[in-house]
Amino acid sequence: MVTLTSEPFEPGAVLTTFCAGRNETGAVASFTGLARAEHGAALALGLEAYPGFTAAAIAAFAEAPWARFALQDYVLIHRTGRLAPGEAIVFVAPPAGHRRAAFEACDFLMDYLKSRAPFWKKEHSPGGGRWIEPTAQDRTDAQRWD
Amino acid sequence: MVTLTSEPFEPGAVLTTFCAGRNETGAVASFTGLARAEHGAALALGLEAYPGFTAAAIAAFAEAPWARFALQDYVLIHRTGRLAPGEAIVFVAPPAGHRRAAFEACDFLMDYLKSRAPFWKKEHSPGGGRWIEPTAQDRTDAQRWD
Amino acid sequence: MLLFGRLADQAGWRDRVVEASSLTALRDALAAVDPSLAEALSGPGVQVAVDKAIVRGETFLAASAEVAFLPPMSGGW
Amino acid sequence: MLLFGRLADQAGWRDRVVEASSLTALRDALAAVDPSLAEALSGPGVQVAVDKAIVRGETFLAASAEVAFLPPMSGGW
Repeated sequence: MVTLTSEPFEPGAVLTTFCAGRNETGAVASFTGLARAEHGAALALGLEAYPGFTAAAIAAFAEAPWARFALQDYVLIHRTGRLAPGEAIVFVAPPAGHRRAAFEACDFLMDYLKSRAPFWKKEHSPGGGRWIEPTAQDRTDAQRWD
Repeated sequence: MVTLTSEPFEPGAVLTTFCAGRNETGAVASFTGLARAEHGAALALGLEAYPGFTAAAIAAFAEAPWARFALQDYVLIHRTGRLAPGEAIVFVAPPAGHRRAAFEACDFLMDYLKSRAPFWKKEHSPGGGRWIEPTAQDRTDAQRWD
Repeated sequence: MLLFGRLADQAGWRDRVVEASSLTALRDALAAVDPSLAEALSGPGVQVAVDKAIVRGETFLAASAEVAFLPPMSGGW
Repeated sequence: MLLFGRLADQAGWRDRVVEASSLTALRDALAAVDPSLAEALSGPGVQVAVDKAIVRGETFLAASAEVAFLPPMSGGW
């Protein structure tokens, strides 16, 4: 289940809902990404998505971990719009019968989201705005899984 | 911060508190362990701790990831007593400037908690209670880090 | 047609209706009014989606087609 | 003295006051009343903590010492 939202969301509330009634899950790994202030260098983060395209592309990609890590299901929420430092950008929670699989699935999805998911990211600093493109490290991390 | 509690707790609420006001954290990995029903084979899980000993041993162990993964801090809550299927056993959240470090720290702590932390675990099944001792796989996982 | 990220900033707009029966015709129409934008739309890493599916090379466009120019994707968080 | 896990189940108690000036004296006192328990307390993997610190081998015990017998730890969740 992939959700994009332009409104702030609370990762803890998502985790609570996701864990409710899970009698056979055993393990839920999760990852929360938060916007950083960069000690004043970042005023805000702008995230642009293509409605109807971005969520579908993420969902199509997330099918792979299902098969690869025997996931039962997952939740993935991603913010769009303008985020203040400290606000949640992303929350991903893949449950798995065993913890190593849950961690690997989480790591796998985050590498993709970090480097290849169809967003356009703008950093707003005191000196102005700057569009970000993927770094060499991001591409290397994503290629670990190829 | 290591807490043992004999009362049920809500991992999502712990995550919410832990994320509040984090303007420079960037990444919070977390792991939630839930008691499994094992399709009826497990009625309850009994976890015995040694008050004043168990939490101190866990806290002493968790110092290592601090240095190894440059963690800023962490939260670790572990249930004791008798748990029903679906109840949270453990919640661990190590924040880290970068996600790979956060995942590795989480994995590191979970290996220890799974296999070496001073708890005594009893599985209550329809056939009676049985004390559990660490498996060979648990010891192998923990030794990955030595 | 839709523009995203730095392409939208460069153009000064993100959403506009343009009459064109093919991608080439669309690029030509843009070049006539904003040559530097048309150049940026052909720049390295810029992908084109028609009706939310990535296309490569030339394609004909239906009357109501939604064409989007996508600069290199940055990933999210 | 305190017993945990299967040792407590075997003994039928978890917490008892015993007079003894050393670990050896404590084990001897237990052996006099419950030989199979005393044997289990010396079994493989059983550790001894005095005042919440693991000790190995013989040790003298202060009057208020808390002695705990710890079977192999299972880990938690």
